[in-house]
Amino acid sequence: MTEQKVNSSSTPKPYHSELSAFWWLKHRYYLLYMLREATVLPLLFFLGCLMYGLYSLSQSEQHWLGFVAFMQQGWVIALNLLAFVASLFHAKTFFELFPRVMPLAPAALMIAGQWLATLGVATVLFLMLGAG
Amino acid sequence: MKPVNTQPKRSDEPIWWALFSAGGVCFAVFLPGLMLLLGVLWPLGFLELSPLNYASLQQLAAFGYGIPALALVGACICLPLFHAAHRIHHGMHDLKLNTGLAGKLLCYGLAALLSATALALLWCVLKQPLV
Amino acid sequence: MEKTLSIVRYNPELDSQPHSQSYQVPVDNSTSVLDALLYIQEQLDPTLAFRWSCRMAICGSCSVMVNGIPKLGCKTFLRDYGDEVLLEPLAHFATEKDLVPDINVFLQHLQQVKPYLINPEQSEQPHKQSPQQLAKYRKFANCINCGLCYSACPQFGLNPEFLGPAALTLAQRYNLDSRDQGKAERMPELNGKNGVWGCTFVGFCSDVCPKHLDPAAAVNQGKVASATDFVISMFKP
Amino acid sequence: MQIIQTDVVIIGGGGAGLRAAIAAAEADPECRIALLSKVYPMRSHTVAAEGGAAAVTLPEDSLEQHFQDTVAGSDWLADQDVVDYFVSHAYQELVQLERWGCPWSRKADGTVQVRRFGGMKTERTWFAADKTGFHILHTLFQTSLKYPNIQRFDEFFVLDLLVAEQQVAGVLAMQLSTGELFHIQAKSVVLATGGAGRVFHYNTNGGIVTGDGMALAYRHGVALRDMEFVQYHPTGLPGSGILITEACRGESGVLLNKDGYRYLQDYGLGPETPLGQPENKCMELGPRDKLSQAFWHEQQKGRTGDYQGHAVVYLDLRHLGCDKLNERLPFICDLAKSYVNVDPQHQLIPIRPAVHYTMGGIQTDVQCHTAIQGLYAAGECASVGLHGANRLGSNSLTELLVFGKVAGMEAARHARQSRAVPEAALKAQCQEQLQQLQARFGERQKDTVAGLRREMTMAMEQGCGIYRDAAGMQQCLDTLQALKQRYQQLKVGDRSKVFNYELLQHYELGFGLDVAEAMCASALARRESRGSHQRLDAGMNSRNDSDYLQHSLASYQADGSARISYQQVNITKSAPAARLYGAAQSKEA
Ligand SMILES: Cc1cc2nc3c(=O)[nH]c(=O)nc-3n(C[C@H](O)[C@H](O)[C@H](O)COP(=O)(O)OP(=O)(O)OC[C@H]3O[C@@H](n4cnc5c(N)ncnc54)[C@H](O)[C@@H]3O)c2cc1C
Ligand code: SF4
Ligand code: F3S
Ligand code: FES
Repeated sequence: MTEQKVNSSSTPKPYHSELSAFWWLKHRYYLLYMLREATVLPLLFFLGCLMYGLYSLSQSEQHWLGFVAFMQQGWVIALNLLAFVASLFHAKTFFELFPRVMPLAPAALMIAGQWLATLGVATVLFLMLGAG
Repeated sequence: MKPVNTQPKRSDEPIWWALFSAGGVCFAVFLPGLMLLLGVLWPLGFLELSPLNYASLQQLAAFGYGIPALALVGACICLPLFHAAHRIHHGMHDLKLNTGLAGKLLCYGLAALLSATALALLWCVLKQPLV
Repeated sequence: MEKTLSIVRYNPELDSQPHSQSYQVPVDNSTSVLDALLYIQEQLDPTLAFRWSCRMAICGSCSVMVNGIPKLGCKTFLRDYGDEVLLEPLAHFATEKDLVPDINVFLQHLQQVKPYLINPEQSEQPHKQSPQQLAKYRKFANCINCGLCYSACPQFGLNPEFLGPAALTLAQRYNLDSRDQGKAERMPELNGKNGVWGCTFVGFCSDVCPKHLDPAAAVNQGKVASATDFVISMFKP
Repeated sequence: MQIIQTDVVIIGGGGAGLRAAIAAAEADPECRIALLSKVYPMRSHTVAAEGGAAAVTLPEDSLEQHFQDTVAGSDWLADQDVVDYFVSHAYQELVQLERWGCPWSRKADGTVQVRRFGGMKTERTWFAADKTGFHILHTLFQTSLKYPNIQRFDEFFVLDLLVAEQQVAGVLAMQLSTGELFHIQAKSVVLATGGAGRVFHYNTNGGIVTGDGMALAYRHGVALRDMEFVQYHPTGLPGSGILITEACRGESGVLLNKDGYRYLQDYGLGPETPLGQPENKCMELGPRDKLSQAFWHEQQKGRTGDYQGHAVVYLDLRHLGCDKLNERLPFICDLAKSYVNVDPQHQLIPIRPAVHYTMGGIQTDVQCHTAIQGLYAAGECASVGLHGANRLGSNSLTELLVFGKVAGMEAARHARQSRAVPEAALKAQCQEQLQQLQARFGERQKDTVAGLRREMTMAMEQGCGIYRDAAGMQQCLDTLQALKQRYQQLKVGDRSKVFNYELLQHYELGFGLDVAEAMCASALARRESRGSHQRLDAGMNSRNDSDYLQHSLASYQADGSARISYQQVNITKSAPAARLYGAAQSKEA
């Protein structure tokens, strides 16, 4: 059937308001969301460090020592500490989302399991690098 | 109500989302430990990281750790790069920076480029003659 | 006790911009936002426009922003707020008048996902469906179409063509129903950039949903389905 | 004024309206259907129904028994041919809904589960947790989206039916978002506008349940039938009237007075059944009228408790336990927590009777035809003759489906066969409505819409409550007539065209006053007690079959008042007998 047009009369106009680019400042929940998204910024810094390390490794011991010195600077440590904290925040949000996207087991169980994995990886790294 | 007729175009997002998700897992599972150790404890000298001197790293590379090293770079650098690219791409949309296709190309392109670089560097490390 | 309700008003015939107006209303510990609005309409100002009907949190009409958060007026109690409360029309929708949003876009999106059982089989008898099969989608079938999640979702605010949490949840509800065979017909809508891929898992939609049906989960389960569909399509000629 | 041409107009997007629209759309894919509703369809009050929908399902059950329960429940005022049609089509309709996707609750083997309900001898009530109406309405609404020949007009308020030469020709409606008038021409019109519970003060109904459709038909000369029968639901929340479903008692909830005593055993519903083992048609599973009346007696005896100034008794669900409450009655738990701050798992829910359902309505035959050609009615606004003097819980959701379908098919059939009334004949009517609309605006005086409405609802509560007497009803009638006078002077101050709710409520109040008067006048004329109509006057406190085994008909007179006449009840196989519940019925059986 051809739809009959219902002409909306022209006078009254609904009021549209545009979302401002700063909508995420309006509410704590949105701010946390933006923070979650922003965890990738310190992550990028850390990834840069890793690549720098890789690069110096491919060059010479000289370079490597340069890299070590770079990593020992206060601001670099501070940023990497931030990256670490961000990774934990990211992990928390990510682990909590996962069971909702793939409800394979009770959520609490899945969340605990994932934290265990993170802890496990850290421990292995620690044993490999720290205790060796 | 208007009848809906247009069949929307299939989005290529599944590719990026898959990379993003994989990267997110790595970011959450591998990176916290790595960041803590390499980024904080080691530079502060809290740990005696014996394998982390130039010689032993070279050693490791030489003795057939090629595949694990590849996996490590993939999990700790490449996938997280795509994870970050994805979030930045969407973050720009969230901030109403309408960068369109260019922004998308830039984000994922850069992630791809950097990933390739990381892999190339690894290749150089592995190919390096022992000193 | 009295509280002050500050209400954002807009009359398209007179105003070019919304403005707010304050009213004093008597409250006790069972006064809902809707009760207060009805008091204003009956006693103070009959021109105030807002929607309501069931006053028992099931018809989904009475959605408003209470201190910036989308809420059902009839299930939000003034006892939980301070002496001044701000009421605004639902965010991310156009405002027709006062607290009345234009939700046609929402209905359009619902319709777009083909929200009905698709199954060509004819029979005089009911399908069989085990309680487990029912449990798979039952939660997602509880949507009252209140639109709160659309007001909570910035992605809908940024892009009104994003199908949005409730519509995508409804699609998921039918896709998960053991009696349904229409998934293939529904997927194209979900696969587009305004389908499941418009969501960045802000997750506030689930927080405000008065029926706790976790639309964010449904939408993101839809992403898994869409990604699967993507892979399958690559193997199809 | 915009003119729209269509074949079938359906007024009402509730269960009955949607079912009718789908039936018409399926009956004739060429048929253009306009579905009008003053709220978005899924806001219709069908959404609030909790308990379930009845149809004979179990092998040990029979159509005969459903028939008997319904007829006895109606106190023999149901038309038995109608009941016959109803019980034999009920199952098929619930299955149809299942095949459209309704998430009915299931047994472990995957078959549909049925629960007990008041006044039903056997478990035959289908349910979807405790949100049956919600799921039915949304299933129907969503299914209706499939049909391209259904065009929706959401938030259109019908002001009048257009009738020429005893034939319906369309409707006049106002688009709420623009205030614009629409003349919608059609060959058939289906009224599915729901009940009129809001003419009473304490009720379980939504704000939109104002009796509009009944008044529309009534003013055009269609009789309103059995209007004196208004059902009080025994378990509403004090104050708001929000419903606590009968399914609570079906799941073995019990009623206690302030002394913790199961008082129903004192009112012919006993003996007391053991906790957790409810018996059909006994104690808490007696019919609604008896339960509400028992409350009234308890109140007279001073055995009711107090909740914020309201007399209450208590519903005890504590023995059901957490799991069962969550599975079967989650919505109830939520409502109790939100609106009276009670956790049913550990506390008693205060409850009191509240007006729930209008048994009477627009007179139709078993095919939903009214006295006007092309005009049909279905659902709570109609009196097809199913409920008589008292409706059994869970019969009306099924009624929406069974008779909604009939009305839709009949309307489509009629539209195919008949020709449109020439437009010229309707011009005058439209003009008159337009003038009436203009006349409503003016300076606000002392009276307000809300004020008059309150006086009306309180008068009805006092004069036409659970128990009635001549003096009370007469006073109520006088009040209503005085209110109608004042209504004539009542002006709408807001001239806004967009969502002018003051104007809308002005119309609704006018409709409500007419319906209330029909109710009161019918009640006053019925000098006996039957079903939900219970009189205290000497000589009228029992059933009187020799004079009143008849439907009442209220007809609109030129001066606006109601004239009462009577119509025979169609009795085919069940002769009037005593209505027995509790131990008495078991002996009988
Ligand atoms: C709280 C509650 C619980 C109930 N539980 C049960 C139960 O468990 N089992 C059972 O069998 N029954 C139950 N009932 C009864 C049953 O739900 C109702 O009788 C039934 O839903 C009425 O449906 P309807 O389609 O006739 O009307 P409604 O659903 O009320 O719809 C009326 C429609 O008409 C429209 N309308 C009205 N006036 C106008 C106008 N002037 N212009 C345009 N449109 C108009 C409205 O917008 C609406 O769409 C319950 C009732 C209540 C109140
Ligand atoms: S998903 Fe929840 S918030 Fe969104 S419309 Fe449905 S009930 Fe409302
Ligand atoms: S808030 Fe919006 S972005 Fe996704 S998770 Fe909910 S739909
Ligand atoms: S009035 Fe129905 S949900 Fe609030």
